Amino acid sequence: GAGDDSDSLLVLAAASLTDAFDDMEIAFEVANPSVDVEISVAGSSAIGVQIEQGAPADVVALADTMPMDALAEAGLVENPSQFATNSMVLAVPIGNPGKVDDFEALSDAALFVGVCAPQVPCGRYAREVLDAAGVDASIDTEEPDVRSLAGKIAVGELDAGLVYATDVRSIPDRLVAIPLPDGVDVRAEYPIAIVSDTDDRDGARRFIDFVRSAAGQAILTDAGFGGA
Amino acid sequence: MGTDVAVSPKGLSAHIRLTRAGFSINADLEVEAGSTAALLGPNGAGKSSVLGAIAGFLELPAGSEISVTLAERSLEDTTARRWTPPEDRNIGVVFQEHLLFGHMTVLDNVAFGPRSTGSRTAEARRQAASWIELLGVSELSDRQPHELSGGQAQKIAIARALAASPDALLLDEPLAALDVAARSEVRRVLREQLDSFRGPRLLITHDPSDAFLLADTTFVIENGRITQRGTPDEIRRSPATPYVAALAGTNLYAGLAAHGSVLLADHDHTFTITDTSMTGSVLLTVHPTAVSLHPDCPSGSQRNVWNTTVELVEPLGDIVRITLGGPVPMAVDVTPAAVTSLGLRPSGPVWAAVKATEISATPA
Amino acid sequence: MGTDVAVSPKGLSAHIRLTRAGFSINADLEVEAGSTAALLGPNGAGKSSVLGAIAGFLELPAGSEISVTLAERSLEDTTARRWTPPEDRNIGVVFQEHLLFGHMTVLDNVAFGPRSTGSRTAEARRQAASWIELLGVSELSDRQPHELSGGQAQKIAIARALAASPDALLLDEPLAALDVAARSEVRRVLREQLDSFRGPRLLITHDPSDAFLLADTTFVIENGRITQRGTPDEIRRSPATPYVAALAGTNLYAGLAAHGSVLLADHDHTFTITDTSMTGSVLLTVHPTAVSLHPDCPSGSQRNVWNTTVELVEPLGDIVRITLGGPVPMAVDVTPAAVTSLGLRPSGPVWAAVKATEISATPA
Amino acid sequence: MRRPPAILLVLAVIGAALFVLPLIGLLGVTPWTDLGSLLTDDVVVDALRLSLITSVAAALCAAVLGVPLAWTLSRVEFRGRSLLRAVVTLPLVLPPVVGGAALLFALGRRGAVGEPLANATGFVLPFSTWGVILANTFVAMPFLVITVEGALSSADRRPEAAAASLGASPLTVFRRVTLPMIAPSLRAGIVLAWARALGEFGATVTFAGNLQGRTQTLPLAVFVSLDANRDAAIAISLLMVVVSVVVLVALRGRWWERTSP
Amino acid sequence: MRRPPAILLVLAVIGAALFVLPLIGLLGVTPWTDLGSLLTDDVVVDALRLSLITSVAAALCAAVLGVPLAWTLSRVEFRGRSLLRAVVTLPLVLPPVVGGAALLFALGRRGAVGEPLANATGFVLPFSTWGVILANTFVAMPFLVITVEGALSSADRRPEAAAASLGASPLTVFRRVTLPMIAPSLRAGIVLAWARALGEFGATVTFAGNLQGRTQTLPLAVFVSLDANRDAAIAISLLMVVVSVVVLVALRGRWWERTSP
Ligand SMILES: Nc1ncnc2c1ncn2[C@@H]1O[C@H](COP(=O)(O)OP(=O)(O)OP(=O)(O)O)[C@@H](O)[C@H]1O
Ligand SMILES: Nc1ncnc2c1ncn2[C@@H]1O[C@H](COP(=O)(O)OP(=O)(O)OP(=O)(O)O)[C@@H](O)[C@H]1O
Ligand SMILES: [Mg+2]
Ligand SMILES: [Mg+2]
Repeated sequence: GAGDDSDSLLVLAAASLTDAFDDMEIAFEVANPSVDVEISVAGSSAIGVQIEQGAPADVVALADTMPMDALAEAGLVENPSQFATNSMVLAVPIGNPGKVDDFEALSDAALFVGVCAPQVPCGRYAREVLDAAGVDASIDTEEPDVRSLAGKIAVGELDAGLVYATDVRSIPDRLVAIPLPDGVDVRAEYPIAIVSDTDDRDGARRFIDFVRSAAGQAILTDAGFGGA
Repeated sequence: MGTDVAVSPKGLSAHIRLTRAGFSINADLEVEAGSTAALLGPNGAGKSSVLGAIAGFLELPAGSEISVTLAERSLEDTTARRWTPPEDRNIGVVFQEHLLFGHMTVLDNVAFGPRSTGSRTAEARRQAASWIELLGVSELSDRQPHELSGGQAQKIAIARALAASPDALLLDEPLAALDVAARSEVRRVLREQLDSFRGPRLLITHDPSDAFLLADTTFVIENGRITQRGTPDEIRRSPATPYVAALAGTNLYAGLAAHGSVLLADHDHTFTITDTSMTGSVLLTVHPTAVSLHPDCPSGSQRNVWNTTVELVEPLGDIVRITLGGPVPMAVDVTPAAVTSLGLRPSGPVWAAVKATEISATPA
Repeated sequence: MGTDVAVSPKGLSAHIRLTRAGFSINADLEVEAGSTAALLGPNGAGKSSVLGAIAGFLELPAGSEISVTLAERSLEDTTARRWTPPEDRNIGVVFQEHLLFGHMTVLDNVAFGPRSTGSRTAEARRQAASWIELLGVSELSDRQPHELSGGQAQKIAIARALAASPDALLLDEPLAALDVAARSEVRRVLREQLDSFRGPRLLITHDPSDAFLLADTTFVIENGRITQRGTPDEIRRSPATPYVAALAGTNLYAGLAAHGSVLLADHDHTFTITDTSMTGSVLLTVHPTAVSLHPDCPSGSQRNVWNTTVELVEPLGDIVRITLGGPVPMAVDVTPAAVTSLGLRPSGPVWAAVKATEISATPA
Repeated sequence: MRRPPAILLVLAVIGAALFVLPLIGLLGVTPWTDLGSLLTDDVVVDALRLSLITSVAAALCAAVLGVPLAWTLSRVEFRGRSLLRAVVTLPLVLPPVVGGAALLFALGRRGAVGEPLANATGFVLPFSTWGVILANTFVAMPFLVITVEGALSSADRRPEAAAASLGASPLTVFRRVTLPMIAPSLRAGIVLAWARALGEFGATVTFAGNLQGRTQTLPLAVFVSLDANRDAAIAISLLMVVVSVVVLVALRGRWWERTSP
Repeated sequence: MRRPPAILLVLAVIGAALFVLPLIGLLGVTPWTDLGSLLTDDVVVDALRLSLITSVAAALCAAVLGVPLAWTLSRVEFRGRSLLRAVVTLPLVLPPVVGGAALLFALGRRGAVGEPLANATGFVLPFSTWGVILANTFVAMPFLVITVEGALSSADRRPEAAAASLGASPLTVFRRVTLPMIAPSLRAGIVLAWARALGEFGATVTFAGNLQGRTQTLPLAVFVSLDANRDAAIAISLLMVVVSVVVLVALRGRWWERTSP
């Protein structure tokens, strides 16, 4: 458990899981009244440092397999497994002020187009999407995280951008997804793992099982994630 | 009280009524162009406040009534809601605490006025250098103010005010920080400058020699009120308050006269005077040389004799000034020989005597 | 030069050698316990610096040599690398700019010393109140320092220093900011306090009357050097430098004597003296009353006659002091009648004459 | 009665606009109708309580440690003084996330100091309210140190000399003369440190995590709401603005106006 | 020759440890062997150049606009003065991301002022270097305003009166007397603003985005590297620390030490 409170289960979750894991917490606690789940969300990189520096956490859920593999290699987490996927979409603000009808429009220099930075997963995937579609996009910003990218599209600062399906789902009144061209299908994989140092291995196990259970998957699907 | 001074068109006239923090000032001043007025008063009498009101620095408390006119231009008139900012009054000020600009050299301090009124830097510096030379401190030109002694700083402050070629000059105790040698030297410079300066000059001081030596008119201010005005001579000859009398080197007492006796107002003592017809409030003047001192009770013609103690023995040039304690504080001048023969020393007992004819009485 | 003063075991002795920013100080002072020494000198002579060195405030430049001993305790000795911090020197200081603590009332300012040395607040306040009363300004107790006039502030600064019951007292021009009335009053209080104070007292001043009235010994400092030491009388009677002579109200000139003629060192003039045997460096003293002034070249027995201009006319009590300009600056005392009859005015021409017998010459 | 120079006023208005326009922008997108329900959510109430506690605690810690540090930097001569002075500005320059990571490297459970500390006492800073206070102190203290050091260095030293001559020990001089003399700057420094601590996000989330009721302060609550519940995020931001403006305006005259003549 | 009071030194050492320990922690995880290659990457070189340009530009903008604003707040009496004074601290309190969002609401392409501006002139602040400078100025200016206003409010007003009596207009008084008098605080304020602008991350990324060579400053480069290339992130953080320490130490004696006696 976290700190001195041994009944609670501390879950470190990537920021894009905020809403899904809020619901997850409630559902799990209903199912396991004796366990108090605490969710601490932060950027993937912050979670990585926290785990390395011995954060008193029990479960880690990230938005990318690479950092999780690194943690596993270092022996800091055990048995990472995929629990959700997310797909890339082309998002435009509601009303589509930039008149982006298809993927080719992304190469229009007059449009404001954003993607994630190549160093972060959604940027990696965005590049895969663009390569697959064969578009030489005129990029105005490479946002360090997908939330800030989705936010900029939502307020209309950007005319279009490549974000996750879950981002569009979480602000349906502001974002519209434009279908990707055929044959372009890039999926992000979300891994979850037990922290090696956990003092509640059983609780951690149970939480992960819950996430991967039908009930957990339903919550994730509801938030726009693809199944494991 | 005092003579009314008509002010010439080019002069300065100020009417100031204000109360702040329980201290109220009620003073009217007029200074003719080309003449120097001294504002003489004890510490805390309100001299600096009057200067602040004239120069436009004072934060005016509500209910103040100020009007200031200089060279026929009304600079301020609270009833007409007129107010001129300090920089447009063209009144030069030398401050009690010099207030040189710490981040400029002495030369640039003095050049500040000319530069502010439009001269170019080189020209302003040239003017400044000549003012500094006039005050005989050219070697200080390149120093920073914090490298000056108190007296040096004050000289530079005077040069700075003069260099701005103001219409009127206000000086707040400009000589207070100077040593005796520098003081008479700066006093000479000041007088030359004041004399060649065509506007009105107001000199604030608590030192009567400054007032008497440099001023054409003197205003005495006590506790926020002008208590006497006149030429230095008039003030010296007929002091109107004990403070002025002390300044003029004489003794003054207020009292109630009846049948040739005067019961002093502030002291538990009665003097005998010659004029038996006088009745009511009177002012008595006793010149310090008119009093004789004796080791024992003198048996002479003197009508006023009393026993007292010596408070202070001060050699003043060729005479020695003795200050007597109760019942009547009095300054007495004697010769150094008398001090020795009478064994006068602070706290020692002594008899004092003065003839009734030596006490001059005027109706108050 | 001057007499050597042996210092009693309880006294203060200070040896100061330092150079900063081109100005060097080289001064030895000794003050006996129970006596007051005055350190008298013109602006910028180094008086405040000497005080700073004794009190332990001065940032010492490299190469300084300081030793300070008080009541047989060596407070500082640069050769022995000994240094006592100011708070452990137990030296009371009254500063030239009063330096009251702006955030405390007057009462708490004065109570600061007793509190710092261990008294409890109530007791410290009680002591402070009695000191303030002694200086006659009880009504100021609850004010903030910025509500005081310059003179009031200085009185409180004196009370504050005395209330800390120091072993020695240093006063840096404590009367400079006071008006004439307050000055003689505070001077009296000071004298009482100085007299009842058992430790050594050092009074810094540029006002000779303070030095002569309050001090037992006087050190004259000019340009960082002690130029004369002695009792006020000795100094007045035989001034060793022109500065001291001017203070003592007389005229002093250095020169080279040969065959009854003295060529002045600092002025382009020669005086005739009676002693024809004197040769080499001499000091000449000319008393201001020994000089006579004339509208035209006087044809009399005087051996020294020269044409000059009037620089300054200053009434001093019953006489008038005339300051003459080049070739020999000289102070001359005349009667007011003479001023009128000779038409003496600044910048006016005049002839001066002095008999050879009236010029006293001593080997320098 | 004074006419302020026009050029200064024009520049001042532009400068003020830079602060006022974003505030107006924020007010323009504020969900006024839902404000009540958004702000009474217990996430917000917990975060507000925690934010007030930790920001005040951090401001006090910053004062207790920062004033002596400022005094030492200004009054004690030692080798490396200007290096230390520069290091004090570290939290200003370092992106807060990196600052939080650096704190973890030093004071985390595996940190150079944190590990021996945890082994000896069992006391773990990260993911505790103490950790929030530490992270807040870390980012807020430079403000106080720099403000106070500036005041100390430009203060008139002569009253301190006067106090010493009255027998006051250096500590007494510090307490009774130096501190009151720089009181306005000290107050300004504390207010600055408090405001910075109130808004602190990056170092806190990295060092102390983001746990409702324990380490989730208002800025962290804004962060978790940004995605899905933008209205809540804006409402909380507005709450922070209101809290700080209310505090600063209430302290007006006492903390901001000059107290000495 | 002075012995500083022990209690002050002890507290100062604890305070200093709070800054020194994280720095040591950071140095402990620095990839020393790869440092050269990590820092000569053209992403880093571009970011360094952009950071230096924008932080200096922001510090200058903050001075040009902030000094008149501080002067107005301290010297001109007007309604809402203490409210404005509180609003100036907004960027301190607001989490930078929210600050950036507020800037977007006001000055973004769709912002209240930004949209008309873009329609009229075609000039778009977000996603441009100008936007970075604006965001940096926004977060950095409070430091300058607060520092300078404190100095103005506690400054001796009498030299200003003396200058006015010499015929100097209010603007001349401001330029030639007031500004030089508060020069040490002004310098400190500029340095603070510069350091804050150098470390600025949240508002910049939110308002101006992140594009190498145009809007990607060092902190943004650090942030995007944190995930994939921690060593690079730490190397760049260290570079920022070194840049600011070098600048601050180099300016020592001129900017930090008191200049007037
Ligand atoms: N800022 C202030 N607030 C309230 N009272 C003040 C203030 N400044 C001065 N006073 C009071 O006003 C009175 C007049 O002060 P002012 O400075 O004008 O006297 P002064 O004649 O110049 O004295 P001094 O010769 O000592 O300089 C004094 O009683 C003083 O205590
Ligand atoms: N901080 C300083 N740095 C350099 N020189 C200084 C400094 N302070 C004073 N001086 C110079 O040292 C000399 C002695 O100054 P000091 O203040 O001791 O004189 P003083 O005798 O007290 O003069 P005053 O009667 O004007 O107060 C002067 O020439 C002055 O210009
Ligand atoms: Mg005055
Ligand atoms: Mg001095």
